Amino acid sequence: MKFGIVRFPGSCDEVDALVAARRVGEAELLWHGDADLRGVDAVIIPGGFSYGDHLRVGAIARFAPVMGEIERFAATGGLVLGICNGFQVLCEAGLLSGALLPNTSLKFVCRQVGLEVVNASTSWTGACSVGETLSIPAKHTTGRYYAPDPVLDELEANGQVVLRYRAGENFNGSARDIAAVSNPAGNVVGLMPHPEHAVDLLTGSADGLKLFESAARVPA
Amino acid sequence: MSRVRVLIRPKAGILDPQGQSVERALPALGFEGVSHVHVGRLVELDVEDTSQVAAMCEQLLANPLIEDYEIQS
Amino acid sequence: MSRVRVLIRPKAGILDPQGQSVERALPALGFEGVSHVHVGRLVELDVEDTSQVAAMCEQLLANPLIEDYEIQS
Amino acid sequence: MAKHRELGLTDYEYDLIVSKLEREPNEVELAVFSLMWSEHCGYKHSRPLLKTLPTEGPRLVLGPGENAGAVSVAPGLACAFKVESHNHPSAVEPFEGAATGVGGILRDIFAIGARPIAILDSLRFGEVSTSARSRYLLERAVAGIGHYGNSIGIATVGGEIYFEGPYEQNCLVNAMALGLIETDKLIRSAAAGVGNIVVLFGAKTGRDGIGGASVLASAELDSSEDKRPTVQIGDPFTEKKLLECSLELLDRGLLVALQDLGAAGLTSSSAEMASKGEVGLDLDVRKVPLREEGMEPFEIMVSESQERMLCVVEPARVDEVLAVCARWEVDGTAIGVVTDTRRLRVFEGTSLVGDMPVTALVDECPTYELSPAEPATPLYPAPPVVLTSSDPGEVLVALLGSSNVASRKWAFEQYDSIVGSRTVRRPESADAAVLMLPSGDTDPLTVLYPDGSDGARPAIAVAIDGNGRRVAADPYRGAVEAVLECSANLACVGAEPLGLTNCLNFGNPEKPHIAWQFTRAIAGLGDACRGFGIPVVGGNVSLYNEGGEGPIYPTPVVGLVGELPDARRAGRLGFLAEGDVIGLVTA
Ligand SMILES: Nc1ncnc2c1ncn2[C@@H]1O[C@H](COP(=O)(O)OP(=O)(O)O)[C@@H](O)[C@H]1O
Repeated sequence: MKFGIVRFPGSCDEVDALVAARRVGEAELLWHGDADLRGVDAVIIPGGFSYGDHLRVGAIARFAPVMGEIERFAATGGLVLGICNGFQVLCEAGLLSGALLPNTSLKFVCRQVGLEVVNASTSWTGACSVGETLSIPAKHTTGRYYAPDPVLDELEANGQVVLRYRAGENFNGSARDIAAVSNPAGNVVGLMPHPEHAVDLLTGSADGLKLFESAARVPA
Repeated sequence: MSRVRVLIRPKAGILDPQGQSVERALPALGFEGVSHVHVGRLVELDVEDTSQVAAMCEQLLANPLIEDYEIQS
Repeated sequence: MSRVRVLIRPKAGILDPQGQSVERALPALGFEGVSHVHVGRLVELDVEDTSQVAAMCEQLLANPLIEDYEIQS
Repeated sequence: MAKHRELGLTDYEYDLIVSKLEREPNEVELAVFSLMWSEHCGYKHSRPLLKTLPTEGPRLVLGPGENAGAVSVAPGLACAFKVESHNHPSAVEPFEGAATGVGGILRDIFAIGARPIAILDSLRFGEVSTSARSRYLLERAVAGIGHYGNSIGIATVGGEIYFEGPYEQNCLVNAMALGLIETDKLIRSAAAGVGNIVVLFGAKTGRDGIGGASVLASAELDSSEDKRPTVQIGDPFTEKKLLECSLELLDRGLLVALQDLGAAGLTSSSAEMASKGEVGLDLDVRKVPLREEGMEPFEIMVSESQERMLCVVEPARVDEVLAVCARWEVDGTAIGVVTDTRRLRVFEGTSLVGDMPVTALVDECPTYELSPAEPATPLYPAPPVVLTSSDPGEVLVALLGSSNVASRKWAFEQYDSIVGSRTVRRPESADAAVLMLPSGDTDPLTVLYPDGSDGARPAIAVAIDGNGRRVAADPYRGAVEAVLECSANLACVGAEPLGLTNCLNFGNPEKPHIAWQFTRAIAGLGDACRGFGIPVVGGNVSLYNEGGEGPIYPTPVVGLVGELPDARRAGRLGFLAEGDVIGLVTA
């Protein structure tokens, strides 16, 4: 399994994602300006502040040349994970439903949160079990997941809600405590918390590794 | 060249904590009788072809799922 | 009650990185001939006494050190 | 008033400039001299005292004099670090002032080629429970630090905040940064190689922070409002690109020298590069990319626009350098050339608009003897007594709720403390932050320990401390205590100190009692460092911190970097598991 991690101007967590992915497979960085996925089996759009979050989070990054390739790759079932800013980019690009709005506190918050696994059959959660709690840090200013109610109903009905904040852990005010959603096929997942920062007990938790292991299990 | 302004605001019905925070702060400063505060974005630009601005809004400047926009030229 | 809009933008000469980013992004989307892009804030509010709005801007809505504002009512 | 006085130069200094130039300085030269001979750049009142600090140590890699100092933390690997103040800008515009303070200290770290890995902050405000202004400054300064550090993707791993009356008018915002570099890749700032090209890269230049020098444009100032100097605005996005671009340029071996543009912008960066390299520089201000039209040459020379770097490049490599800049969407422009004249010459196109000997600018800035005198009566009013109850329960609750004891979670939760995946001890989990060192098995600066690896995980620990109230009570002992407390913080995680940086925040040193505080505190700092065998690798001085009601508490802030052999054994706060034995260690 080879992971490709996209580097935009302003990405911050791409090296962390690279290093995390290398625990379960091969990984390399992909350049935003190259319309080329270099034959990787899974793409990660990392956290950070692509284009400085200017105008609106994820708004400018979605037009990068690499994004066109990622859209095609996702449409043919390719594995795509958007973490934090990557989630915002995937929503802006229309690969996932909904949008991310400013936290109700309007502040950046960096905190370890407990997440409930709601769907363990997506490409990125296959190594988890439903109901299990993952302890993963979240850190963002714009992480309040929003979609109109009918869309939320549909996401829930289709099993596209992948992770939820545990009771009391939804600090950003996300609708229905949603922390992660997928596309209908389950190959594209976006989440606000940072699994790449939870791959080593020494730095707090290794629960995030399960997302990378899940992808590594998917037959190429 | 024409100077164009795009006013972007959160769609009605979507929680606007920024607006709420301004609304809460005003009475503390002695400003009473203020309500329905909303905070959005202003984009000003010089364009050669004003007919393009709506497309710019749809594609980049606003996110139609969460925002309404208005063009002033 | 009157509906008032406050348009807030970076003062001339003050760095406006957001405006720069948007200006760079537009040609890549096929929109040519756009310049002098600035990104600011829009505040909309209902007020009983519009004569207070300038003071609200000075004290809370804008940062007069780095921003200009304009009141539309 | 004579222009030189408005620029902060005394008549004596002005005459000295005339004698060094052998003529009256023109507008550009006066602006350049006034900055280079300012307290901030020239260390007029502190240089002789700073020389008394110990700078030798077995692990020292780079001592004071470069953009940041460095100590060796592993074979072939150095940790660069420095603390700097941004007090006055933060008092004017706390968000941007604090943000640009972080931006500035990060540039110091990557200017020597190190990849920044962590930020700490040391903040002082008036009493927040009673002062709305202090609450505003606190909120905005913390937001500004978070904004910059979070956006650029460097972990803010620690810091400290105190609230005391004397900081009401003059808050302190000190920021410290650390970076890692392979020792053999350190780059100096000395310009070298006559004929080599000077390239400016990063953000465009505007009228930011022109401050005092704006009197030179005062004729126009009255007529046209937009000539007014503007507040510096930080753009972490540009700095992130600048950081990656700088490190890529260094990695490809394309640079002869590198220097960041801090306070005094192009003026001090070019003069210092020339001074260190014992060469001259010719700069053409017309080539500098501008954000605003119609800037005067002196404005371009003194602008404090953020997110800019200056480098020296061999002529044959210039195209490659500009290509790397372009890839990172950073403006890069050749603006000058290294000469053998030992003069800083400023051109506007082909006309020479300034011509100054480099040694006069940098080395011959006059220094002043302080006249310290211990005050006969206390300088500061006794802090108000707020606890009168004799009920221990009430006292405890009141203490826990007081601003100086209350949890700092509100602040540090606004900082990304984990980016980089090396933070073993986050804020509030220990007395010092603990950061894993790279394992060396992949990218040498990347932390990757294979799962289940049993080996020790070498790490560094870092803390920042200062207690103005105690230094006010006894400057010598207070400064010693700052070093002791910081060392104790490192000891609590199991780390041994390797090197120290400091920021000396004091009032007006021309006043005898401030001079006394300053002299005594530096003596204490030096003695404590000698006692521990810790070298001072660098630092910063911020003087004239006074409000209407008098000087701030004398506030030397100390930052220590130490090493611990195994991060798995790093100490922590709090009792971890039921049944663990609790011990008390006393001397
Ligand atoms: N308090 C101090 N202790 C030790 N060295 C200091 C102190 N203050 C300044 N220095 C050193 O003096 C040199 C010049 O400082 P400064 O002008 O702040 O650097 P920069 O040019 O990066 O702004 C630096 O190498 C700095 O480390």
